Amino acid sequence: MIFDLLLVAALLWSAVQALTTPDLFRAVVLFIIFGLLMALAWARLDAPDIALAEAAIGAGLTGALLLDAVAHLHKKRREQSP
Amino acid sequence: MFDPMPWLILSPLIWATLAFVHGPGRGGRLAVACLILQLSLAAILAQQVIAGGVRMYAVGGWGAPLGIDLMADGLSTVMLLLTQTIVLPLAFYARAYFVGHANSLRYFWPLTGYLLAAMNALFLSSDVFNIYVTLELLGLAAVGLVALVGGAGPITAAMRYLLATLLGSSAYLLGVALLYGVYGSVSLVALKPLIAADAPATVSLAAALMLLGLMLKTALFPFHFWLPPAHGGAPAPVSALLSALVIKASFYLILRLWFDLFAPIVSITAAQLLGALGAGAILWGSFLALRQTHLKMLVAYSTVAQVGYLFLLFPLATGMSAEVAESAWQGGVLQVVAHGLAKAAMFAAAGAMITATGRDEISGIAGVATRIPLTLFAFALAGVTIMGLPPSGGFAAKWLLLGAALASEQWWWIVVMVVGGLLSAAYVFKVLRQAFLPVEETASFQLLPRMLEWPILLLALASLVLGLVGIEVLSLLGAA
Amino acid sequence: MSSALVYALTGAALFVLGMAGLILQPHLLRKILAFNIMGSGIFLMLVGVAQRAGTPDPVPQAMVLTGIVVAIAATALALALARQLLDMNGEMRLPEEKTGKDRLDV
Amino acid sequence: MRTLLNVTVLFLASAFGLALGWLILDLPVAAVRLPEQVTAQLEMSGVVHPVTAVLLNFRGYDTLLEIAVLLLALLGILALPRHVSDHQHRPSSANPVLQTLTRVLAPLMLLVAGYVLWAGAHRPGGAFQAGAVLAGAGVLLHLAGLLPAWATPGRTLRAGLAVGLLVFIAVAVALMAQGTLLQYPLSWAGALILMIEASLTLSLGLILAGLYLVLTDSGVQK
Repeated sequence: MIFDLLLVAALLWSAVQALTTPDLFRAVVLFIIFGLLMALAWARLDAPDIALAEAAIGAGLTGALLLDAVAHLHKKRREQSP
Repeated sequence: MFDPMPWLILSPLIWATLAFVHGPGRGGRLAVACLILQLSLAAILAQQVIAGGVRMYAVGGWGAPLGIDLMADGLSTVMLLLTQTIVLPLAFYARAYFVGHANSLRYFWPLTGYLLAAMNALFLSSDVFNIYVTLELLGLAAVGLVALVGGAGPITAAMRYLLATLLGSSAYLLGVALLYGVYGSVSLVALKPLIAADAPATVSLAAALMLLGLMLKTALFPFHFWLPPAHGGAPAPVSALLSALVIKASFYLILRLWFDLFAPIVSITAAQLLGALGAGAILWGSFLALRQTHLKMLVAYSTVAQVGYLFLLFPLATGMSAEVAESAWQGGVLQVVAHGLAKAAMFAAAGAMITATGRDEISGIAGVATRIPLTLFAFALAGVTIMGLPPSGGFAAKWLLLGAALASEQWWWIVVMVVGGLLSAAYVFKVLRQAFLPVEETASFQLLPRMLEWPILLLALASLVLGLVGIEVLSLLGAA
Repeated sequence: MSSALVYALTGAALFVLGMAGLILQPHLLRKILAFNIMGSGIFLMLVGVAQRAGTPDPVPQAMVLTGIVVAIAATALALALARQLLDMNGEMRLPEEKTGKDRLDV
Repeated sequence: MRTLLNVTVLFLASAFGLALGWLILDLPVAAVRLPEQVTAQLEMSGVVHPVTAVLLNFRGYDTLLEIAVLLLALLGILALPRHVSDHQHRPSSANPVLQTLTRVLAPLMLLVAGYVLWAGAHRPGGAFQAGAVLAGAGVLLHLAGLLPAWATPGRTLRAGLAVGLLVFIAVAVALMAQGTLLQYPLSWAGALILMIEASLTLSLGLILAGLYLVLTDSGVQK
């Protein structure tokens, strides 16, 4: 139960941080951490299938797509203001 | 006995996927062939429902609540027939419209196929989670279609539409999660008696979430902000599909939930609130339609207004005598059908006028009356339904709604309907007047292929004839 | 209170956080992040509430797997549109949300 | 104006969250017990793992539509008009160590995907997880500069993207000849589900990788 409460606190903290931190890159990294914590939560909920899918798709692929978008954004910024 | 229900879902899934693999040429021909087939399937299903009442189909043979059931009653059959009837002429129209835009056409067919599969699956589903999946399929297909031709305007509209539709389906899904939590099932058939027996407060919250999400997807005032740019900015065949059918799919679900699943817990206050939002939509949408300078934006705001009439159904049919409720219910469904046919014709006609003149402002369509009289005639016929003049389907629908309002002594809805009718007459005549103005000598004019004109006339005529054969449609509705 | 219910409550909080972020944050990437957090919240609610007695329930678990796939599909489409907007307008925002200097984003 | 909106939304959202939390603390016992029904019918489903049984058999129709959603998203992205840069986009940072590593890892991931797929019948795993592993291999190959981003998929690739959905539909239709849609005969259920899952894995891998490979090079060039 204590582990669950800690995990829940970490989940909420990473979600709030991902939504409010000023730096976009940091926000995406926090979102990936959030995804991995979600995978842990699924494991705690006796849902190993979702844990696998969440880690691979929710954190992994979504994270990769978001990181790529941030990189694209930064590239555009540099082009606009050399 | 042959059962058309699974085929109505499989056919568009199959042709959409094959159209993606094979490319636009063969894909387009396959699509048209399958659409003709689907229209006959829907007709067969209608006959079966009239003869034998509600039909169920247990996918996988398990049956609810373990498996997923398909269900066809009068209402879903009307929606299925309407959908196939509108899409077939629009398919011919789209082939002519996208000539010379190979890349758009390459993806138009698969996206339209999935859109159609989503709608047919939605109308046939009797499982709230399965409906969520069809809603997402529908939303993503619609967004893909809006963004099809690109450009800053449509892409922005598509993005806004996507965010709105995702917020809507998320609210719906949370409602489904709560329902599963309370009752342990997501089947409409299993849930209905359970809700009637005992509904804790959580169920009311679930109902509010699901209805709000669907209202956002139906673009009911004040959630209409995403609709005009999306419907006005999309290519004309897409605008026609979206305005005529896609928003009706989520409205159909609202009807299904309100009068079926949540019937034991809905209140007259909530119904009056929905009616008030509908009245707001009629007045505000018509007013803004009148102020538009671009043809397709005018037609799009007209959709915002016409959606309002649909929601007048709730205060007129909730908690009233059976006779009044019957009349309101018939009027509401007839309005869905009439507006679907008329708005498909109107958007298609607007697209044809824009193609012919090369300009999308209302001021640019001068001379249309002499150059493409057939298209303008179709636009005017559709306008008759939108205004609600006899003998159109729109008249029959609004007459039934007026009758229900009179019988239940809710005169305020009558005022709204009359004012809305006058405003819609004003914006339809604003277009017609401009079309009859003489052409400037310098204006260039493109000749239209026949297939860009005749399907429109067909749709407009259907919306008019509906006023005469409305009884047939309503008898199908009563069969269940 | 079972631990499944703790997760369900967390799900409710995540849904609210995500919804507020989706509506209030003007930057499209943040809206997309918020949508995903909101989705995770719904999934936690679905499974957490269903398993509140402590026994695993494969039905909502399968539904969540479906939901995760739908969410990545929506996310990818949203990112594609956001990137097009960036290339055309130089910004990842909807035009009506361009004002507001007090916003948190780069 | 903006601040007012913020405060209103935050207030409403927290009020809603509190109501939601309070309500779910006080739920009655569910009237329908689906887990028991799943356990009771598990033997008839052709697989041993309950989640796979729900996903591919009891609620297989959901999964069929869900594959369509995923394919549709990729289609929607491909449909956006874009001018892909002429040179094949490869990350410049591809270093030899990463490349060598990838050459070893990619076949390994293929094996893992095969195992996860096969294991899905008995324990956690299945087409989705296996497809995600495949997609991961694809992304890794791209990052190592060994796989170019996609411009427009050719016909073979399109067929590969669609094969999962098409096989699923074909099985569903074939089964209709002797019963209803997606009703597996008991003796064949396991084999048919594995066949669907195998083709799904391929398509899911391609589609998920495609989401990344199309997006990563989708700039509108002026």
